[in-house]
Amino acid sequence: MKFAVLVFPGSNCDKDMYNAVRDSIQQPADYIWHTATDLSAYDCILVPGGFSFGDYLRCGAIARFSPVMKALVEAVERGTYVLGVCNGFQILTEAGLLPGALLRNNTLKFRCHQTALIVENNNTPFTTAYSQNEEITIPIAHGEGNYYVDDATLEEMQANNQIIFRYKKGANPNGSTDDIAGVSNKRGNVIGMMPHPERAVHELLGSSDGRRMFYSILNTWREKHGEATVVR
Amino acid sequence: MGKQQLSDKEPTADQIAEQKIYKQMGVSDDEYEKICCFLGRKPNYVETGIFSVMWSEHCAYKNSKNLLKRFPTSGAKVLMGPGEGAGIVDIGDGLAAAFKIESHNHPSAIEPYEGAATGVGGIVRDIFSMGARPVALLNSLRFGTLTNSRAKYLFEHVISGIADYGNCIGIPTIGGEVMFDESYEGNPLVNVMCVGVIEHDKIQRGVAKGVGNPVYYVGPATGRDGIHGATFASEELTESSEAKRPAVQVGDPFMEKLVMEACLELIDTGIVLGIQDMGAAGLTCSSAEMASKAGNGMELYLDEVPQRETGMTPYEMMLSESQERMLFVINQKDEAQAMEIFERWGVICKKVGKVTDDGRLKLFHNGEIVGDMPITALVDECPIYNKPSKVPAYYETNASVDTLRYEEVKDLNGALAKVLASPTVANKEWVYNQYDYMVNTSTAVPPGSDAAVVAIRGTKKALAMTTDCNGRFVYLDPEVGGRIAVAEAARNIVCSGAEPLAITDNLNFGNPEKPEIFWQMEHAVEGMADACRVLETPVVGGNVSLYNETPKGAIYPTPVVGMVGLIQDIDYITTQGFKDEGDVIVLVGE
Amino acid sequence: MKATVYVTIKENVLDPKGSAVQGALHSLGFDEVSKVRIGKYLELDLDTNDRAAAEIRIKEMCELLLANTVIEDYRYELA
Amino acid sequence: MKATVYVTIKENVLDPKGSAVQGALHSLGFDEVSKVRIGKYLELDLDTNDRAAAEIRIKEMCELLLANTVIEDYRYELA
Ligand SMILES: Nc1ncnc2c1ncn2[C@@H]1O[C@H](COP(=O)(O)OP(=O)(O)O)[C@@H](O)[C@H]1O
Repeated sequence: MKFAVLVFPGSNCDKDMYNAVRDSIQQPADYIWHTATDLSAYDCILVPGGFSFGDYLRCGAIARFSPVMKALVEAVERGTYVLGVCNGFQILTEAGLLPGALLRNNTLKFRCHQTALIVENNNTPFTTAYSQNEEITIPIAHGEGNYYVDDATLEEMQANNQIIFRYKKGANPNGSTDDIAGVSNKRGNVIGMMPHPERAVHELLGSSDGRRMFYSILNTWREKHGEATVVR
Repeated sequence: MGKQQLSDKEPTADQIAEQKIYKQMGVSDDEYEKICCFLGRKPNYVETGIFSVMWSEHCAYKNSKNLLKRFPTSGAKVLMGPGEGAGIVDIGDGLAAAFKIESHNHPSAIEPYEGAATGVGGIVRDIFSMGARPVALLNSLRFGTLTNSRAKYLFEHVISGIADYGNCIGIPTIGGEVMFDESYEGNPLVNVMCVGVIEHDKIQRGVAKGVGNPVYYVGPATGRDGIHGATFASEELTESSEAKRPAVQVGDPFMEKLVMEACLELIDTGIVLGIQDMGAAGLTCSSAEMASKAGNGMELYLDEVPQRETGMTPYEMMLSESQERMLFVINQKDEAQAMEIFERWGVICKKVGKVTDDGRLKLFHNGEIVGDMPITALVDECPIYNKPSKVPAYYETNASVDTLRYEEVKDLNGALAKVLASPTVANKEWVYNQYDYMVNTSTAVPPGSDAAVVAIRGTKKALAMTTDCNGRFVYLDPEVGGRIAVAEAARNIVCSGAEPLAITDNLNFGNPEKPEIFWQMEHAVEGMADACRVLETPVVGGNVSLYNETPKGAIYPTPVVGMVGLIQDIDYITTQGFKDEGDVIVLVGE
Repeated sequence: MKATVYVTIKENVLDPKGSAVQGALHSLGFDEVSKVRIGKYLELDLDTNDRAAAEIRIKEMCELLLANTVIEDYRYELA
Repeated sequence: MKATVYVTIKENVLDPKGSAVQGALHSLGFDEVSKVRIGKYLELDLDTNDRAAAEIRIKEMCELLLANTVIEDYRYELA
């Protein structure tokens, strides 16, 4: 299975994402500069965190116009898995690939710490290795992670099981609507989340709960492609 | 020397002499005489400005150089001692740690957010200009008491400034210290330390090698940012337009990230002959120092310098402190390779000068020579002063205080609660949760323990790091306080499972022209030097910040120590917290 | 030609910055402030004298980049 | 009474956000944009009808909190 890690000017979790893939599931990964125009060689595209174009104006607003985004939209249409984390999530919402938008944290401060998440939907390519409603520990690090979506869209998302992760009750760190921490598109092949699974792949980092996200991706893909080996 | 075609508002060389305008730039009468001797004539406006910054405490250490000589600076593991952008220490396996601390106290007092942010930017450039990849940031902060609303404002905005800049460039801020005390009211301390990792054979130096080689400018265009505070205030200039006023520097961490990645990539190609950041005094200091270290001269073509504003004068370009800029020298034949890198990263790179063999710094503007100075005079000939020193009255009074005559504390629980609740001692989560201390996924011990630890990818090794100083101790007894600062840092490092390697220090003091302050400096340095010798942790770099005073008086003498230690195997990392019930607690020491 | 663009958070979307500023103003004793909304204010210099064309272009810029219409409203002026 | 406050970055001070937006507009083909400066725009509702008093108060708010006069200029309107 081949992974692409997109790199925008100002991305800063690209290496972490790359290392997480290499360390957890030992699959090949390439860095893809934002000017690339073809992503057809990849089975999963990772849009990493950071401050693309400084996050000036709005987070992700400028990155969504990078040439690679056209190729990304095509890949999404082909059904390729896409995971956007933090700034990657913001870019995906700005590009309209995921519903909603991310506002400034209600505390108005950047926040970096471990958070408790609830897996709301384990039936996606990214979450099969988790149990439904399992509590996991994944860190956040963001200033604008306050997820906003209007009521009508929220209802639709609930009906479609598009809410993938919630912050544990009482532990919402940023004011997100309905405690939402991660969402998917309707088809379920694109997810975006503010917490960083790639920062939770080793006990030394405080949690290894993020590894299973990468196991999920690989296992789902292998099942689909008739390969039996399952990683845990 | 061509006829001057400067702004009509700039005084002529004669006016500078007659009206003693140099004095407003901090140049004394004696120093001015010396400058005239070196030039064989009176300096014009841009030359006076250049000498004034090159001969300032900040660049020349004229009041502290003799003190700094007392520090032990060598050791078996020292690959680069003081004198370059950062000190470098061997950590085995062909790897080394590069680190340095810098202060941004005065800018932060004026504009805390941008002052602190640009402080981070500056120290990060010091590290990557050595060729090292920055892996961690730390800071050491002092403010007035939190009951003071200005102190609160400064505290909040300094933290945001550090956080926003560090978070954006993607270097984890993993440690530091914050203390609150009245003595820092109106004069906060903002010291920032950066640690990088480098392979031995990639170490760069700021040297302008090879006569005839081109000199390149990298980074955003130059504006009228932070042109030295001493810009003279004669009648003519006060009437000058609003637009001519020097502006506060604003940091652009996004630009810094691009400049950093592009420069590290450039260095990786192996074509760089010399590279240095434009820190204090911007183009002036970087060009003169690079030429000096190579024993060469340099010509700068100021029309080629990218400019953000129109009508900039040579004086403004040479003294601007616009952020995120670098200067480097390569062979002409490698130009295309370098340009390709900067173009890809979207960073301006422009040829602005040439290395020469005449030992002079020559400035060209509008087809004329507008400045011509011997490099050695600029870099090496600044007069060094031994200031008078005097035991302060408070020290003599204190000496007769019997410290054992205090009443014994009866309510131990109450006393403990009081200590724990004091802002200086209290939990600092509010601060460090604003820092992205996890980016790079190498933070093995996050903020909150004695020393922070960063694992080095591809090895079993890790670096432990800390910043420490108790200004109150140093005030009460500079020599003992200086020793304590180093010893405390060493204990923090050891407690994390590491072996102390070396220190960088930031000497924050009041006005050295006051004999009592100079006395504090002397004794603090003596104490630190002693401790460094005993602990075998040489000083490989540092910074001096003087004149930290308000009308109420000087700050506590605060020589901040930044120490780095090596952990051979990440399995040996130890952390502060008590682990399991029933574990034995042992008190070590007296 | 100069364009001025105002981008504000939609009426029904919570504006954390606005609330924070209101709180801060109250604690400074400005109790008469009953509401604060914060938006962005952009000044653009345009190399054109064709007002009608500029209007179309600025609208495009707003829709594409300057505002996120999921959460923000915008308006502009040309001068 | 309603107050509108405009906070802009001083002419000489670097505006990284403005430069970034200008760059983005260029790469989207809006080449006519020769300069972008980004500031803040605040709408305040004030519980008062005394215009003269409101003016003094709003000025105070700007100086104290709404603008950082070291790097920003401000102006206001009352309606
Ligand atoms: N307190 C100090 N202790 C040890 N070395 C110092 C101290 N202050 C300055 N230095 C050294 O003097 C040299 C010049 O410092 P500085 O002018 O601050 O460098 P830069 O321009 O790179 O910031 C540096 O190598 C620095 O490490």
